[in-house]
Amino acid sequence: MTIGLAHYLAVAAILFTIGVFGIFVNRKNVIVILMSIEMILLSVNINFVAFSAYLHNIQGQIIALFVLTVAAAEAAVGLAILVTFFRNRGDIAVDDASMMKG
Amino acid sequence: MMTDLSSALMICLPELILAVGAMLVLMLGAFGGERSTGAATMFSGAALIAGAFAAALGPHGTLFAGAFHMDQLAAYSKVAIYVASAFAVVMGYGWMNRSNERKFEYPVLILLATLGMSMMVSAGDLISLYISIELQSLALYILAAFQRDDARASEAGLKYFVLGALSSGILLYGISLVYGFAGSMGFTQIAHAIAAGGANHGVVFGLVFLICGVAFKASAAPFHMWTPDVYEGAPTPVVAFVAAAPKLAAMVLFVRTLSMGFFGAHEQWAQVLLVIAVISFVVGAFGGLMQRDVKRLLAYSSIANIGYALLGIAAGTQLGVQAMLVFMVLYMIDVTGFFACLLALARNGRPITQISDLSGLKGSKPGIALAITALSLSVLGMPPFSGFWAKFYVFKSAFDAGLWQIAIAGLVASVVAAFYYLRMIKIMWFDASPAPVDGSPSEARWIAFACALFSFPVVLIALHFLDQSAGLAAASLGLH
Amino acid sequence: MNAFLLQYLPIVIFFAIATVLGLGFMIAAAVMAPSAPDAEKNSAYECGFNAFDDARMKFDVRFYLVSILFIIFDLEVAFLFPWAVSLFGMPHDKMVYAFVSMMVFLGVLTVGFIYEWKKGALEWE
Amino acid sequence: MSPQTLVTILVFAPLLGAIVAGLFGRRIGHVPSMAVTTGLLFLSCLIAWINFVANFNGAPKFLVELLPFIQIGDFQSTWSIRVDTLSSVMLVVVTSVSALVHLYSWGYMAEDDSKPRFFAYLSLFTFAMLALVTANDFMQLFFGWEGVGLASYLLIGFWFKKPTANAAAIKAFVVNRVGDFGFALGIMTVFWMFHTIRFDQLFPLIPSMLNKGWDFAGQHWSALDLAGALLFVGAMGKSAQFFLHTWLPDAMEGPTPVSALIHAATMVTAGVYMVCLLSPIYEHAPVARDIVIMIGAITSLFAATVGLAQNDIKRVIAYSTCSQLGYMFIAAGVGAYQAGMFHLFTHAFFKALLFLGAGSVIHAMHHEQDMRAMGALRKKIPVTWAVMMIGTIAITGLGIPEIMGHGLGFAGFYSKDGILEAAYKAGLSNPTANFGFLVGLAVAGLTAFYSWRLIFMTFEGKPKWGAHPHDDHAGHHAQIESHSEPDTHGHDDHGHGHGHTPHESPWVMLVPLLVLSVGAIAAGFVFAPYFIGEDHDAFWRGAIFVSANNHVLNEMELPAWVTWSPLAVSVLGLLVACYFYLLKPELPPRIAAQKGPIWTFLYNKWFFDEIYDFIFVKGAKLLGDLFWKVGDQKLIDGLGPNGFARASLEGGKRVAKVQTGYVYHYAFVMLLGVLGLLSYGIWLAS
Repeated sequence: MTIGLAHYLAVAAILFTIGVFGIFVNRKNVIVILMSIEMILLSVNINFVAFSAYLHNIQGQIIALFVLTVAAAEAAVGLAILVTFFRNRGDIAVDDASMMKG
Repeated sequence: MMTDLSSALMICLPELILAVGAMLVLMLGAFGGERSTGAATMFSGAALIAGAFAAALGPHGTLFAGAFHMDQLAAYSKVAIYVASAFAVVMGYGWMNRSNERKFEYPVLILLATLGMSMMVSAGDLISLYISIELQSLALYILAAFQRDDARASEAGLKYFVLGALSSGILLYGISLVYGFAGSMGFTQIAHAIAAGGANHGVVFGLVFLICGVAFKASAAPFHMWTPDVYEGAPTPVVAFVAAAPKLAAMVLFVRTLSMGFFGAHEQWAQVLLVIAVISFVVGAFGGLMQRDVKRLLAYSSIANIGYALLGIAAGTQLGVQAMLVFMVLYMIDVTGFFACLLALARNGRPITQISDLSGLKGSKPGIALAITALSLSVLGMPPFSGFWAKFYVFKSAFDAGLWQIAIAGLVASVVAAFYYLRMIKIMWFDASPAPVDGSPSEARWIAFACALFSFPVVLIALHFLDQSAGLAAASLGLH
Repeated sequence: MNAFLLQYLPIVIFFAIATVLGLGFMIAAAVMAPSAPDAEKNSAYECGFNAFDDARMKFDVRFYLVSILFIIFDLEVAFLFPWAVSLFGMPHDKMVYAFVSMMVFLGVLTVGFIYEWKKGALEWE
Repeated sequence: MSPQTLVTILVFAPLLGAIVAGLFGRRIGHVPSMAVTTGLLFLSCLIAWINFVANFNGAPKFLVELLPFIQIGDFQSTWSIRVDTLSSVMLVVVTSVSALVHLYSWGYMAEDDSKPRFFAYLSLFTFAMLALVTANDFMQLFFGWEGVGLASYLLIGFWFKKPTANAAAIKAFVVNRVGDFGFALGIMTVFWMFHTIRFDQLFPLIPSMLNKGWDFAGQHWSALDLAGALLFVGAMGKSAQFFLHTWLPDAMEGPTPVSALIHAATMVTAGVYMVCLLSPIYEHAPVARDIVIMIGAITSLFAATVGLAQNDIKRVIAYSTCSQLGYMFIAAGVGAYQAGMFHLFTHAFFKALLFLGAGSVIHAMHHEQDMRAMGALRKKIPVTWAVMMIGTIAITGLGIPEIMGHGLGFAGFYSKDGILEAAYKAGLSNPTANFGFLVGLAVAGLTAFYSWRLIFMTFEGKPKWGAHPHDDHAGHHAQIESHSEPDTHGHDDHGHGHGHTPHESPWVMLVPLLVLSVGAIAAGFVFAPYFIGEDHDAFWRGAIFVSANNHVLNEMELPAWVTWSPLAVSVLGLLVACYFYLLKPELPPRIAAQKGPIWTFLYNKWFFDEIYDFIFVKGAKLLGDLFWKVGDQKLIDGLGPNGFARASLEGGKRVAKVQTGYVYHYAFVMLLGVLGLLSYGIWLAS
């Protein structure tokens, strides 16, 4: 069996879905949310690289690199915000972040 | 090559000014410490003003293989965004001074976010679209959590970040699909592909994801959930910033992407945008009814107003885009004034945020009460205030495009929304004041008065020029 | 569509085998192994010492901070490699352009680095 | 200086005066602020006459565009000054009367403490009126329209400590809003039809719109008729026409110079001016014109009959104004816009004269307005008597027709006869115009009666001011012209008692009277050939549009009875007045005392206030009670406002409930949104 574009897309779609579900099924730990976000971005990267190879177009790989960078920056910012949140609340449970509502 | 490069650099001079300015201010702060916050603020303000001039007067053109467009639309939006950002820098400095927490990072972050927005309105392909959105968002996440020792602020930052990252993921997934099915990242190439092969399912799929991602940045329903919490939790000057400039940037991004890249799929995206618009103004109108916090109330108001502005885009005509541009700028001025009013109000050193705290404001702070009244009337669309003209214009373009059912729904929603503005006015003018209010800081007061005066009567004069430049800006997209 | 999904059959079979194996061992252990726990058997074993602390302790937040700082420079490499590989394959004027661009990028990173340094983020204490 | 610069100065000089007197009046003092406003107004007046003469000598019409005003899409409005014959005439009328009233007020308001405010309001009014008459589009017209309304409101309520003045001001404001609503609807109709609100752009488009309209109930409804009728509703409000006239008599609570300027000479004629200005629309809107004639005729008849029984000197003149405005509308309705404008022009002189003369009488009588308390004032205030006589002769239209080509008489004679003749000519083909002619004729007689009645009661007979019992009038006093502040100081020598003898007014008040009486005498004689006579085409030069089949101004042999009957009824009125008030002065009080049905009907102004009170105030309440009790709370409230409010609050609660504060719920909503939109988008694509 040959691995074609559709396979890559399917894997990426599965990973994307897992990532999205990770955000709202998980109610315990914000770190898991960060990991889910990384997963979403990486699944998209699979898409990009697969399309890039399929289309023989370099742009997909370029944006993949950018996405990596942005993912890192996002992780950094996310962790930083998480740290301040932890300092204020002493906990990082997702349920905890519900002071404001309505 | 080199002359090419230098003329290219002239075209993106506003961005260069902001980027270099941000780094210089960062270095200034790194070496000068907290003492240099004043200088950093001044320098950032100067960079923003210089950028605005560069954007207004600089040359136009397309750079980097179509990734960066500097045209009338970009110039118009950039000037508006830079000016709004300059106001945010000024308000933030006063606020930091009062809370004894001078941080030179604040202007730097504003500059970086502004840089991101500035690139958003110029983005000509999906890469620059994504990068610019992320640059803007990352800076805004940090700004939302800027008050590090405040639990609400960090919660606001966290929520904003998590949901924003999710929306970026959705956006990015859409980009990847569009790229794969249209074969390119550039808007013009995408437009060619759609013109050649029609909008296939893959492109529409990706486009809807992309629209959802940008709709989050514009805080349109149903991607609005972060807005009330962030508005309530984040520091007021930051909210003043978040509420104004990024909205315009997101809307312009919408317009440019959809009309340059996806005009062939207009029927699909217009329908999707209409759904978003209707949900937005319905949610915005109803959500505000039960609010007790002024900032939360304004969050719902902003959701509703984005809905109205989306009508202009959904019309898909040049007039609609023009209407949207005028609407957004007038709205930005109103909302900046609103938050300046909030900044100007404090009781015993604590900022006033509850609507009930506003009671009896006419006695203790008649000027601010008057300003809030004018701005409320404007936002609710009472003639002859600026908001009326803005709404009138947008609804007219929607009518002209045959969207009259939607426009009527919008009118009904704005009648519902009128309730909460009027309640606020009633509380200010007719209820008794519980306790005296602190003296208001001058910079917030002046910005509030300036914005209120703009909403009426200055708008009557300014509208002409605004309309004209918005017309030029809208014409640069080549719509009909 | 069916033919396409059929190609994933090996993975499904693999998942199934993994599940069956994992569950099988656990059930086998629970059913067949003799079980006579006492206090000594249940306590943690640490090289003959009694345990000082709970094994699931919290990491110091500074580890996170350092990792945050690290990520940025980690990613820098992701840009540098393709750049370095393709730089000398370019015509001259593009090479200059590419070189200057990367230097500007590194300059920006340096500005960030200076900021970190001056803020004291690199100090452990 | 170019004419453009001059007219710009003309329009903005009063505004400058208003700003100086209004904002700095307290600082610079009374006399300087009065001097500034009056001086600037005379400057305006001078320019207006220069402009008028230039226009007279054939200077071309022109347009000065000053500033963009409101420009959204098609809706383009520019602040501009349009100068043609029509606006030149109005400029002259407005600035002349205003300048004279400013001057007159030096004397009349001498005892008031808020003179800068008064003069600022007067100048502000003048500016708004000038903006109105020089407007080149509906937006500016509307601006001026509201501006004069505002100034009128402020001036009626000038003595704001007097409750009746406040009530009158509010009444004027509210009634005018009713008219303005129609006006705004009319403007919208015009904009909807033509996609422009500029006169010079929309007038040429009118012929292409003749057939635009709807078929409804088996009848074709012309859009032009609708626009004309709606715009006329605005004119009815401003010009105090029947149904919307009730504010004008009450507006006499304001100081008398205000009544002369605003409620006689200028503002109330804005409606007439507008109808003439929009002659291109009305020429093609026959139904709207019939409405104009009907309303005009009914108003003039109604107001004249009410004027018969009034005792307050100012109210008589107010009803007379109302009636004369009806005349002007009859003229405009039958297509004789020129005659309407001419009557507007002459009326401005003699009505301002009558009002200022009445002011002089009131001044002489120490703020007594009841004519029953006057009498035999001719010897005491001879100059006032003389000018009032001139005004009365002018308004009753005494004059001898058919000599010296146009006949010979005072101002009103020419314009009134012009209107009646035009109405007669139009009546040959249009029954409505015929009605207008007959009513006009009757009203001429009534006018003569009540005008001479005013003169006789005030100036002839026995003096009633010395002997009149005091207590009878104590209450009356308090409500008439009790100044806001001056009472507190130095009013001893000028008290309100009747013990003092009447005295002639100072020269600053008499000079304007004399100037106006020149106008009242000569304006008709001099200008009749140009406004309505054989030279009218050369005079108007297209400022008024007259369609090809409109011949009302053309020369035509008229039956002798048409030419002579106005004079006859006028003399008849004079004779009846002589009989009742000179020969048998004891008769009228007896009639009044009997309180016969006709007298009561007229004295109470056809019970209009009572009817409105009954219909709109009590009726609304009754209706409200009815609906309320019959199940409004359950039905209409339940489904309508309250139901909507409740549903809104319910919706608000729902939205707030979704906003749980939990990030995963937010993310879930977002995901639902993505899925929903995705399905919708894919469904659309396939």
